[in-house]
Amino acid sequence: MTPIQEKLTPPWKEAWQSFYKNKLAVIGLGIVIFFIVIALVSPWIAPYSFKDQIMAERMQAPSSKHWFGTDDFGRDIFSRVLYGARISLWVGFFSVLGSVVVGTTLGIVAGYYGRFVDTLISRIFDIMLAFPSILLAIAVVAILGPSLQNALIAIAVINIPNFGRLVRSRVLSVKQEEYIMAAKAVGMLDARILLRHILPNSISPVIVQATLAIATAIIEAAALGFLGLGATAPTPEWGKMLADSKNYITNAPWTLFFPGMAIMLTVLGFNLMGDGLRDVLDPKMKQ
Amino acid sequence: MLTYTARRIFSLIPVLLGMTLIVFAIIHAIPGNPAQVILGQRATEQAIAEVTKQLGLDKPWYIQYFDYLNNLIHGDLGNSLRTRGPINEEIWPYLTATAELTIVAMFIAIVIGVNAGIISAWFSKSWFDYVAMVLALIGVSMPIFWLGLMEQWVFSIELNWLPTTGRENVRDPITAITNFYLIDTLLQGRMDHFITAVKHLVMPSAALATIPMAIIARMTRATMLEVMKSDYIRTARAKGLRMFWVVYKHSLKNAIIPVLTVIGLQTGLLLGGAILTETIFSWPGIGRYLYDAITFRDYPVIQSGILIIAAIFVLINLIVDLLYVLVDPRIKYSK
Amino acid sequence: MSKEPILQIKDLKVSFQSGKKFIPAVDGISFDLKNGEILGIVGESGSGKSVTSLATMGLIPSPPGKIENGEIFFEGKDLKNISEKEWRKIRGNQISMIFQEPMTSLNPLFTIGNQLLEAIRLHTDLTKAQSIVRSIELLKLVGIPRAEGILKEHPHQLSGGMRQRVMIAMAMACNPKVLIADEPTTALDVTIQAQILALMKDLNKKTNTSIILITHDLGVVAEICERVIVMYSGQIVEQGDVRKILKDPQHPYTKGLLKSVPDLRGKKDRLYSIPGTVPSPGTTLKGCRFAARCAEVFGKCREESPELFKTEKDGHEVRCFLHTLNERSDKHVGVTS
Amino acid sequence: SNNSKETGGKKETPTTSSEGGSKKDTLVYGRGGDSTSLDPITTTEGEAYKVTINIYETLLNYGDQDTTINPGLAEKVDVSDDKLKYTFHLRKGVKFHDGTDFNADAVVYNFNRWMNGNDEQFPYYSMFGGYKKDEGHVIKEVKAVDENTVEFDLKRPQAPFLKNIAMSAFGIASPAAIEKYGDDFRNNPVGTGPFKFVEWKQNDKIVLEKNPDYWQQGLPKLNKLIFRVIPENAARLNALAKGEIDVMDGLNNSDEDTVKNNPDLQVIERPSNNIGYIGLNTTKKPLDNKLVRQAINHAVDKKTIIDAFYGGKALPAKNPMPPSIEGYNDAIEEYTYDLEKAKALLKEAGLEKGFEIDLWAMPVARPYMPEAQKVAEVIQESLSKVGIKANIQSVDWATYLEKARKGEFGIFMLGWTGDNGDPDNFIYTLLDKDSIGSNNYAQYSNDELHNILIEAQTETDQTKRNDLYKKAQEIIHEDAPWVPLVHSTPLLAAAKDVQNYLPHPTGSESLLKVEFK
Amino acid sequence: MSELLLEVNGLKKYFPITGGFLGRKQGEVKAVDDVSFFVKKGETLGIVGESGCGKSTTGRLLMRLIEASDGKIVFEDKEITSMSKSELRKTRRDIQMVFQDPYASLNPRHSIEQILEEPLIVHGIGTREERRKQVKDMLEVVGLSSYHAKRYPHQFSGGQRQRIGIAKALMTKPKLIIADEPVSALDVSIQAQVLNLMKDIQKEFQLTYIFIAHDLGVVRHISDRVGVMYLGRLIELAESEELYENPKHPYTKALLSAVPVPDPDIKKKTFLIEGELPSPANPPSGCAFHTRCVECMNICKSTRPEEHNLNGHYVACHLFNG
Ligand SMILES: Nc1ncnc2c1ncn2[C@@H]1O[C@H](COP(=O)(O)OP(=O)(O)OP(=O)(O)O)[C@@H](O)[C@H]1O
Ligand SMILES: Nc1ncnc2c1ncn2[C@@H]1O[C@H](COP(=O)(O)OP(=O)(O)OP(=O)(O)O)[C@@H](O)[C@H]1O
Ligand SMILES: [Mg+2]
Ligand SMILES: [Mg+2]
Repeated sequence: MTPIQEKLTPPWKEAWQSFYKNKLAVIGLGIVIFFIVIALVSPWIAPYSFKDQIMAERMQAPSSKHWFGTDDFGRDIFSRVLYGARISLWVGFFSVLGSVVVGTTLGIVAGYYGRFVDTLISRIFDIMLAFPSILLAIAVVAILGPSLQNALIAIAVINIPNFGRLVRSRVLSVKQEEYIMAAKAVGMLDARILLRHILPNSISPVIVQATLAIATAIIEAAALGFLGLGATAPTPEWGKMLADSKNYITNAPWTLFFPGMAIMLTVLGFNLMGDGLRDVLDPKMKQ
Repeated sequence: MLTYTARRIFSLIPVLLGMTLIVFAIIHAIPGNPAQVILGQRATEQAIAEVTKQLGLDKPWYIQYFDYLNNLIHGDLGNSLRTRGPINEEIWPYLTATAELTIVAMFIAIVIGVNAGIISAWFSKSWFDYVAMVLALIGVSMPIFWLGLMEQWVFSIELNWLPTTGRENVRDPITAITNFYLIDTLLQGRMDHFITAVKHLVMPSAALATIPMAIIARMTRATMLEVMKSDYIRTARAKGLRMFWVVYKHSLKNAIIPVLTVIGLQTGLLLGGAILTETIFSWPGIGRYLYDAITFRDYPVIQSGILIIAAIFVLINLIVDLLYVLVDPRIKYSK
Repeated sequence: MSKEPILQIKDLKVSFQSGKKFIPAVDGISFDLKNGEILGIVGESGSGKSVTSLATMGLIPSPPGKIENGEIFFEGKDLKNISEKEWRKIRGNQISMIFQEPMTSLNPLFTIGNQLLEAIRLHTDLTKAQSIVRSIELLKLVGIPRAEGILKEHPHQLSGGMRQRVMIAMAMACNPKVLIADEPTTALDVTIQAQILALMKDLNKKTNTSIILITHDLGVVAEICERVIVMYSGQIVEQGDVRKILKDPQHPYTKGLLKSVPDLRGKKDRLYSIPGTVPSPGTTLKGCRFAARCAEVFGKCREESPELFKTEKDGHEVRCFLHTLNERSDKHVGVTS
Repeated sequence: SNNSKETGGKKETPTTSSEGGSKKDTLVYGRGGDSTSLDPITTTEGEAYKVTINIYETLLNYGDQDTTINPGLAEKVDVSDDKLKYTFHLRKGVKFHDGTDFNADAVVYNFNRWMNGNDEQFPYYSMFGGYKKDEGHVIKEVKAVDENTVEFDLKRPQAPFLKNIAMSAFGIASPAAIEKYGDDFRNNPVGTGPFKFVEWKQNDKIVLEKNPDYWQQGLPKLNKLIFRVIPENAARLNALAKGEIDVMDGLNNSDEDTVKNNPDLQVIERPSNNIGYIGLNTTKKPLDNKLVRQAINHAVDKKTIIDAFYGGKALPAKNPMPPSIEGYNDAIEEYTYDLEKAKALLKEAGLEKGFEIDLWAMPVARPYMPEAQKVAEVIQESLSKVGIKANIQSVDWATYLEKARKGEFGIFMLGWTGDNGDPDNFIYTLLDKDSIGSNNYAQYSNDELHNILIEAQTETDQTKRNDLYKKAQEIIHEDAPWVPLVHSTPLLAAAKDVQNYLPHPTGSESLLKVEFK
Repeated sequence: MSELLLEVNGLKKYFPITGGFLGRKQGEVKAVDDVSFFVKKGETLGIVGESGCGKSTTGRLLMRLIEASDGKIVFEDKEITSMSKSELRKTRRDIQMVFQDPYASLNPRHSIEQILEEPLIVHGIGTREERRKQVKDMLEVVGLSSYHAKRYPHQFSGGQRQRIGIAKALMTKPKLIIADEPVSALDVSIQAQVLNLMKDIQKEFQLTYIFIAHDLGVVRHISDRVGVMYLGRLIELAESEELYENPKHPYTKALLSAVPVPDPDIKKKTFLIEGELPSPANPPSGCAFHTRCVECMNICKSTRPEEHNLNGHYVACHLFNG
């Protein structure tokens, strides 16, 4: 055994190396970072305000002055798309965070304690999943009233069972692992086993799923926006921008094209990244 | 198998019951009084109070719920508040219209998705694999309402290849028998109508098929790759079996189980997700019907519509589960 | 005992892609399989036993695998450049293979009958009815009672031993000339293993099928093999008659291996253990691959890679410099434990 | 023959019935929503009347493009001096589609049916002050004098009585069919009109065909009439451009140029009979201060709104009813768009720092407010310039109306399309204190106004009435419970070969005379 | 030396087979069926048997990782089977386990240091520095270096992982170690290293082993006494020398004769037993082995044989009746 020769590679670094090998995933990460940066700096880089109406400049086709053209209020679409990144990422991230927190908690409880609690929680998940998600979201928004925040809540709600089930099944399978048996054999308390062993080993598919769910959440938010159940004016939410412009498809297609592309690219970025993460983090694929 | 099916159907009852309760709770939590909608902008306060009473909406919700359940048990979904028609009858054309759209979309998604997935896995890392998978990723990243609009713009307006909306040429209408126009037109031996029906189906079903197709392709590829690594595939090859049969017989049958799950889930999602497609393409389907019912506070319709969709969804997944048993003898449910 | 080689492997080198590099898993091995003999291949996990057998079947997964070099002759015919179609005629027909894992080597979704019939009808012109008769015959041959019933069953309804028998029946379906058995009994219990080994020996006698038996259990080798090849890190380190190798091993690795087996017959106080572990594939080492773990290592071992030296005794070969020294001296260094 | 451009490329077989050769005689009308009922009295919905006006006829008709009173099923009306007795002389020889005769009994049957109903069944009956059991009900009795004469006895004079009679909702249905179908009559309409009902596929299409026995010779011109539902405006326009439909309503103002530039299409303007307004809840702080309401009136830039979202077509409003209605007070001086004045008024009200408030925008498109959300954005922007921070809010339509009715809104957008062309239908309905809890969403209450309006209701001398209404408009202008925004001109589009399409201000018109070139 | 450390009496574990409507119990798997034995301080008791015969279940029952259906386990005069949870946790300090699969029994997300330190933390032993030192020491004991401490399980080979598994079991200085097939997954050359290590530390730490394996050679090598299990029952138990040289039970005889020996000269007495292991869910009546036994008598089919003690050589077979 030659001690010097073997390098120490911490797992995260290894993970990064194998993620880095996946070109598409890196592209995805690039896209995501790109949009995050845009979201952060949009107030400084946007050439115009996202809400100032200049009626004299309505519906102008893309030009050097307005790269993506202007909308029916004479607002610069490029600037609005930039600001829109904030909204979409914000909704995507926080709605998923909400579902992850609630879903994971329920999933762990169901998976670890089993029996009655499990049956109850699983049934609720079953029922929720049996509803078409967009209808459920519409219903939630209908109850709470349409606003960006409520759309976010609705999206979070409809995604809870996905995470719940995932975590539950992970917990159930991790529970069977020999190292959990080993942990019990050491005389560990349940709580410790749960927190130190089961949770960390159940979480990586959740991270993967969460990345992919952000993608879906962005689309869902846009869909709600499109149905008029999301962001309120003058918030430059991409889906709402589409909804506001859908009548201009023949005479001002740019008002639709760019927000649509922005949604697609962002979502694509998260999907690519999620795919890459899955390869790296999902232990099923490892070894 | 039979007992298993019976048992599964039996065990659906609590789910469906739970669903009715939740639907009930949700729609009663939604603010807005159907009486207001019925009476419209011209409503007076007394009129609204009166209508509310006539509709039985002033009773406590649990009484309403039991009334509803009671009717449900007798196979009666109630009457629409808006049209007064019995929902049992009213919902059928919507349901079949959506069913036709969904089935065609799902058919496209499965045929193309599964095969693309198989070929990608078979020739993994080939250019086909890369192209197909990047396309699939773009597919899942596509907001379908946007896709639908863009489709219309390109194929209907610019190229003038396909009709924009609807199910038929209203000037030369199709006579409904089953309300599945593809079937009806063939039954009537009207090839011209059949072609019209197909042309109307192309864009909405393509829009609707995009996401499930992409998901199925990805799933098929992933499970095929996994399966093709397995020992029994090696055994099959060691027998001297042609790769084609190795792939389409031995691998596919094994890979299809997770794909079936996805197909089941996606079909259910399509049913509900048709709202957007149906809006854009003016497809007289259940999604649109429900959406209108929600804006109209047509409680019985919302309730029954969601319940039916959910029941179909649950049923599809039951069928999927039963298919598992057919495909995989290891799943011994009847144990 | 002069039998003609039915299968000849010459200087086979197989690599697997890992990142940008190709890492050799089998690095230049050559051996003959004589007609009607049972040849054992032993070696530790990862030494390249399975890869060798897969290469013989033309089944190296590519990518990531690649046959970089070497020839395989079957009945004098070079298999290197034959088409996939010709390969299919050989696989399952002339050369058959059974695998280590009886639990996973049968397709779980098809009945035993289906899978067996498939094997038979691929290479023969038998009708379905005839194939069924043949399958039952085969199942009886491998000692399965109530063969008719089994045909309709699915793999999961059979125990491991039964499945392995089915695998053997399948492999024997077209009376292959060569049967490659890759650890056919590792997953089985000893009592079942004994049954399967007896069966294989029996088949070999009855049908004169040549068998390559891959295993890591020297006991199994002793039981049924005539000749044995010992592999280490993708190379053959010793090959020859089973008696010679088990009784008087020449290579320090073989010696160590033999000594580290806990013996049923008498209690040793301490087992001999070969220090260290097998070098992970791809580590480029100068000199002998076993040098780092060898108890008898000397200077040259770390500088040069030894050839496979033929000793004069009946085709026995050793890859060790000691051997060239030992030829003339009694300087044999004992292995200390 | 360009009668079918539907499925691009290949022409489909001509759809005309075999005799007429190639002349087009099927008209497809594309619209955004479906009817909810084809029994017009059971609904208040415009989409229903678009269809029923072709199936049923009323005793009296409006003019082709105005709300003057013309003969309908009744050839003549006699009015007693005390305005309490109306005698209708019915047209002879008219038959319902089911073959039964139209006569005085049928009229009596229909009116009795409605009068004895309730809100749920027949929501429009409020036009006559409620139902028979109600105190405010104006009709004492309807009786058949003879086969072709019907007499209406009123409890008290009602000025717009005849205008009400002409409303689509009061189309005369076949009593036999009502008896036959019972509750299902709404799906099986039978009237005397130019078109007969054929088929209704909900949310998809309603098919009507020519009534061959129609009493007016040579009419209708069309053989078949199909109403198709295409929810998205853009999709509907596409369908029109491709010839899938022949007429569409709900044309976006922004698409007007597209249509005009298309040689195959034409734009048709519907005469304005509506008001779109911003309501200012007079009971909510700080809107309870008249100065604040006036300030807001000065702060809204109607021209920009009209240019941007009404295609420049709408009329800026200064009164709560459109100028086409008798009694319109044109002397009123409108609150000009003047930010300085607005600021000054706010200052006077002690609110120079401005304030924050919710601005409720309608979630649906209405003829008077096709793009409410966008208009709200413009208003939001305008208000911000005088320091009022408006947050745009929205809920679904049902809740919106409910909240508005209950006075939960501060600033909100709404509007009204006239039912019968009478000023009462605007001013009393929308702004009288009696209407608080129903349509007086601004919760505006002014006793002086109330007295004037009540007087006008029973006053049957038209000039006197007009004066009363002019006075009323002055009071309203001063109190400014609204920002009257626009009187819009809803747009329709049609294929170039559609002729004689005369849109009616009430929003629904009979296609009796429409034909293809 | 002959002090009793552990005594097991009538131990049973029946797993219910659930299924059917509402998951009713439909039968049971008699994984361990009336097993009794004792373990003396400092010795190694080997348990062999074919797969599925209940070896692991027995091991787990001893630590009460699963609850016994019946029977008594006494460890140092304390009855494990009736302990409270907290007592049990304390006792687990003294009984540790080494698992078969070195890949699965270490949490892949924890570094070796964390893995080894954890038992100490759990039992509140030492300060952080002390614990870290102990980890380093223990790594040396099992033949690894302290620089390995920061690594993660997947960065080790199978043999090294099994050493870590052993180190982990040793951290709390237990008295008894239950090793469930600790070398089955390893290559022979590595297996020898681990077996030697286990022998060495047994001396060093005065450990008692219960060593479960299916490899008769390995068991013989390490055990003082050996028990043979068949279908949940302990059918023979004796001093290792005695058992291997003079097996009494027909099953043991068959088992021993089936093991291939790497010596081509040994002429095998062909003593193949026919058939496969019956299912524990549906064990044969009487003597569980009677279906495969060459010396089967009528009584074997009906009556379960008693355990006979022939001078410390226990055998459960009717051949030794009377
Ligand atoms: N598909 C593959 N991809 C990459 N590397 C492979 C593949 N198959 C085998 N190898 C590598 O080739 C080497 C030899 O593997 P092989 O399977 O021949 O070993 P073996 O001697 O059969 O071992 P075992 O006793 O564990 O079966 C190993 O290092 C393995 O990592
Ligand atoms: N949790 C469980 N639920 C139901 N049955 C079980 C459970 N655990 C074990 N069994 C059954 O109990 C029997 C004994 O299992 P055990 O794991 O003890 O066998 P073993 O001797 O350790 O086998 P191996 O050598 O394969 O590890 C088996 O038939 C097994 O299927
Ligand atoms: Mg191998
Ligand atoms: Mg075990």
